[in-house]
Amino acid sequence: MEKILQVKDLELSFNTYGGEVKAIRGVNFDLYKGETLAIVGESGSGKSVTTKSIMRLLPEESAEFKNGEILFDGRDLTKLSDKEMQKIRGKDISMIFQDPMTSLNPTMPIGRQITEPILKHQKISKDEAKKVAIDLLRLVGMPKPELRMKQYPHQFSGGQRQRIVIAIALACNPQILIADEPTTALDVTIQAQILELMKDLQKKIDTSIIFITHDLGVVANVADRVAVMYGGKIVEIGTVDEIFYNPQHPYTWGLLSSMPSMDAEDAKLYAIPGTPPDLLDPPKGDAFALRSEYALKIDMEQQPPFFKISDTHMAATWLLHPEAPTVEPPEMVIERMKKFPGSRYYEGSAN
Amino acid sequence: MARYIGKRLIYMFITLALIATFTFFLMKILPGSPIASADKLSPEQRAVVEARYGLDQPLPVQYFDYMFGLLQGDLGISINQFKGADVTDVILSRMGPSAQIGFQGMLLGTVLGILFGMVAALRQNTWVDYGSTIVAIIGISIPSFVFASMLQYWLGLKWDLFPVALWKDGFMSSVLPSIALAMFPLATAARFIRTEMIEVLGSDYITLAKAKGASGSEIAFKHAFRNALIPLITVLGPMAVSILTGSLVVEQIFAIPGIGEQFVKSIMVSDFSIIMGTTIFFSVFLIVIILVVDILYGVIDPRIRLSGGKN
Amino acid sequence: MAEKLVEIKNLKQHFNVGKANEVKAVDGITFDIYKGETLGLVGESGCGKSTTGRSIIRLYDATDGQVLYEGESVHGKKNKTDLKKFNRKMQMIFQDPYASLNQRMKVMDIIAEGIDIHGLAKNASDRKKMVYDLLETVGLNKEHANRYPHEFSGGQRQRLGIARALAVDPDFIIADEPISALDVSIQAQVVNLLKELQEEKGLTYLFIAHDLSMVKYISDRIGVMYFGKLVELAPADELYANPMHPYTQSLLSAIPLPDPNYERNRTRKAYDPAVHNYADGEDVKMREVSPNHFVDCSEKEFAELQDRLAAKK
Amino acid sequence: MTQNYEKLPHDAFTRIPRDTQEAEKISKPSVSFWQDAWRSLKKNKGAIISLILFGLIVLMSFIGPLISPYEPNDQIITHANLPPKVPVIENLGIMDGVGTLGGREVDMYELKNVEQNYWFGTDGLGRDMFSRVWKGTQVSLFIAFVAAAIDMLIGVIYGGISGYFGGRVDDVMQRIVEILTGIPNLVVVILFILIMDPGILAIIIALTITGWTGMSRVVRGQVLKYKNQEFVLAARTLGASDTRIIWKHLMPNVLGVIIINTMFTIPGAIFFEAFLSFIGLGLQAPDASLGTLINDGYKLIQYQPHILLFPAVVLSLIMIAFNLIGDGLRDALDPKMKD
Repeated sequence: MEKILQVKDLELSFNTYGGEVKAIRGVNFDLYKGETLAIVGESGSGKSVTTKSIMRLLPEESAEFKNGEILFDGRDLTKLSDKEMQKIRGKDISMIFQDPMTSLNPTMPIGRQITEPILKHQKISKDEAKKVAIDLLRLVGMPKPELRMKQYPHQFSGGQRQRIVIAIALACNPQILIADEPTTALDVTIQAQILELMKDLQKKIDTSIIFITHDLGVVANVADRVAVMYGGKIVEIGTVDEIFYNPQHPYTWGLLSSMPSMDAEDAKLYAIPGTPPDLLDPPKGDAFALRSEYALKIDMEQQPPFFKISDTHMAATWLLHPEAPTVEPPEMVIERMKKFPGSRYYEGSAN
Repeated sequence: MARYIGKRLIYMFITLALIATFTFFLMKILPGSPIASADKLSPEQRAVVEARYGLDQPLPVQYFDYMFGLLQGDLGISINQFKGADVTDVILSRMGPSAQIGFQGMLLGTVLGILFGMVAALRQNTWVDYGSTIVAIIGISIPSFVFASMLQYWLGLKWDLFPVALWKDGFMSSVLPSIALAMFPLATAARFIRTEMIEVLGSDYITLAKAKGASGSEIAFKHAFRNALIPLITVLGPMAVSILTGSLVVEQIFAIPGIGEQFVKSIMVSDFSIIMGTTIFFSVFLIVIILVVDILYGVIDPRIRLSGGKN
Repeated sequence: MAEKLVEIKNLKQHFNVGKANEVKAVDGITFDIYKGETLGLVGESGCGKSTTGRSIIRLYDATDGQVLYEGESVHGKKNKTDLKKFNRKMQMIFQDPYASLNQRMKVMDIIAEGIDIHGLAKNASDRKKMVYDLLETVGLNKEHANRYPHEFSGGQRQRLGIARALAVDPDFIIADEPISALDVSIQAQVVNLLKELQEEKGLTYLFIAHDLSMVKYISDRIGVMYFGKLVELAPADELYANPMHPYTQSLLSAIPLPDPNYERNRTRKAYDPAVHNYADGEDVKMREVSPNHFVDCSEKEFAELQDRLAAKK
Repeated sequence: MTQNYEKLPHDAFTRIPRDTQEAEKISKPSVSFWQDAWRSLKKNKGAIISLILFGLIVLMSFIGPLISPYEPNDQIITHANLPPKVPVIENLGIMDGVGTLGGREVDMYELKNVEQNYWFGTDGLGRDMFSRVWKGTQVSLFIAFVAAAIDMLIGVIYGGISGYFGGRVDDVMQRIVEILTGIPNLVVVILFILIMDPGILAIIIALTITGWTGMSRVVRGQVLKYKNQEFVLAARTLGASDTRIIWKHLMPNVLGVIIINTMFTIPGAIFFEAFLSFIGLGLQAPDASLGTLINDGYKLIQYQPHILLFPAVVLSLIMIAFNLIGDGLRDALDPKMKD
């Protein structure tokens, strides 16, 4: 498969009054053509910052690339000038944000907000751009698009606004679409509609999607591959089945078993104690060790490297080191592993 | 929207009626007779003079006469200063210079203020920003009469760039008073626009505009400017008040034959009908400005225009 | 099931009554809450579930209807002692971990608020001890008592809110979306704590949320709300296994679960209120379709649902 | 990403127990809201310098008239219109007692045969400007502080009641405010001054008669914002009385905004007092405030600019200082608040 984006050893810090916040501490991943990569993690894990840094949308006064590169189309995005970056944004890479209520300009008709990137990146006339915009609105399922072009954002509901934002993002058929919690602010039924829409559109225009969310249900729904982030690092990355049915990192275990499953009965939820690390002063070793019941001595000293589980699956935990003791994952995780061929708990039929 | 404006107009009339009533009775309870030379007149002469100005009528009659006159735009007759002249005429004859410096001051102040505020917000924490902040603080802090005196002393007296005072050299005479009046609107607008711009620039839709590939100037002018500008309308009211207050002293300092200068003079000579007339004139002016500002806000902001009134 | 603790009878909560912008946030709902159970209340934003909770605890004066606590009416004119009695028996946990704690007060005083109001402590050292105990109950410790809310994380704050409610030793707690604002890994902390407390103290909960999987996990029975009305009320497992109201079906079909295989096969059902096609004057109300399973339906729909049930068997 | 493991000691892989209490620990020192606000205020150089400057001005307004050998109202006609003269500084070529007389620069002190030094010079009646300026500052500050305090008191009570009780009460109270704010306060002030005997009391009453509406609006807004916040609802579900909610929950939260607003009321009052005095409606001679001094000085601007200069500078400094302190407090107490 063709790699469309490569993030290598990315490190990024914010300079704040309190000191240097190490928001991203060495992130590596590739994005393949046409796939959806979900990045999950709790607030402060660095998932949003990672994608904003790809788009270079972080405040330049405070955000600073410390190391690494973001390769797109043979170029390192971290080194491009503002001008060059503007040509990529909205055309090759575009973005959808969390809150549809605030992500549209309240004093500009939505038609102009949609035609803006088209006129910016394509050499076509205003009238043609308007036609494209109307088509886009139709594509995202907006009834009577011609009439609605002249309306202002406050005349639309939350779900409709998110459709408009998606129309804007897709205006120039981008190669990469970054969706930063696009459904978090929506009700479940609207969320379901938006997710379906995104999957439909992806099939039509063959774009790659980076989908950020903290909702594992949404991940299971949209993702081809999943990267789990914690404390400014990716701790586990793999295909959606590998992450959900054969997770290896204790943090992934914790996440998966802290959610009740619809079928399993009253098993007690697994609660990860404590709170995420303060990235102003990140721990020396494994950032999750303090909250993990599987912590090893070495976790306090040294950050774990990535261990390969399959060609597509890697996890950064010392538990995968040959010397490490074998540990028993939480019960709910074992239940999941039983469904995964090749896992040590697999109970699949013998054939 | 129409209902809202109607409601506001009713309020406006209540307020004005209250002001007029209040003013009328205040004038009546003031110590001494409205006729300045009363002491020197014999009782007979006095009665004649009082009859001429309708002062011999019972109070309620005087009051209703006055209120009725007001409805027709009649502000009464000057007693001391311009014996027998119509107050409305006196005020109108003085409008020209006041309107000119007021308008010039307001225009200069808002335009420069918006400019300063914009630049400061776009170049946050640079010397441009600090410079404009200092100008704004000075503009808000230094009273107009101090500032006007300083302008007069240096630009007029010492360097002889503009006429020191009086209303003889057309536009040139209006320069210094306009600058003096402009300071407060300038400072207010600059501070206001700066905070608004910074807030707007941090909003999600600006990030989305960036994500569309919009350049810095497109973001500033196409997206941020309008959104930052709309709320500025809300401080136009206080600015107009400052212009009015300022005109009292600035016209005084530069000896400009405007309404403010006239007002101060009539206070000195206790010409009650002129004081009353000007008071009501000022009130109407401010109340209308505030009303216009509110309506304008609704017209300019699509969120209010299309949903038909706030709340 | 055991005795009724709270009875909600035809509760209505309208805002801006008589004005053009009148909102019927809660429009005539009736249900009971039994002693020791957890009743979940779900629905989408604006359906009136939070308003219901707030009306029950008297934060709003109900427009119409009744709330009975152990048979006694909660609303209406009350003298101070009666009010205080209700205030001790009924407590609330709030949604926003940031707005629900007064930033200007120390944790000690926040938690002790109920103790102070009801004069539950004999003296200062008794008060202190009670606060320390409460902190321990919610998994914090006495060092936290001298701190201010802004120094805590979201999950910790939510536990402080629980401690504050527990301070007056209530029997019934309304939890108004207590986990919505928390990260996944933190939600479990709070939910587990609530469950433990229920076991220890025999508490009764009204658990309001929009996260259906969490509601199912914690609740014994679940009520589904749609635009100010209760449309379905059933035991938790029954509701999930056998949703009857089309809105409930739509809602359940929309929830994504953390299970890729399930997700690949899930099909969403849309809900269109027009499907009911109610005639004018048709009597639409809660009817018990199967034991303990209530559905908001017309006489005709009721018959259909029962036919369908019979067919299944 | 490589799989070649470096050699690690075997015991590095022993499991360690998890310390749950450790995970709940808060390492940062405990800071209250006010401590935090004070800290950020201290970082604001403009505000701190202004605070010090203002302190000095207050100090001088009390000891200034005392350290000057002349009473503020003593007239020594032979010493009229002397320019400022300060020992030591006079050697720099400024404040050296030199003034213009008939187009020539002469040492006025030599000319009039004056032995003493007048630091700020004298006015046309031979009164010592130094003691007059500080005395005037005292009067101006007094008027401003009293007016601001009254504004605050009325505004907080009115706005608080209106916001807290809401409903019908709020409706009626807001209609009244709406009409009051419709009346230009310039007009009210002038009318009030006209009917009362000019003096400190008249000015204070005139300033406060409509001045409190600003504070009441702000307080009402804040009370409305806070009274439906969950922490207040929580207190209500616990059975807290209105008094308790107002004093324990609302006041501490609204206090910041009250302070900020007062900080901006004071310079407004100072300005208005000076303005009234300037148009002749303020204090009557021989009493002096900064406004009357500026008015006197303005008449002589061409010949005796120093009479205008000193009160104008002090007035401007007070205004600037207050605005900067207000800005600093706003940033420290309520970073999100605007206008």
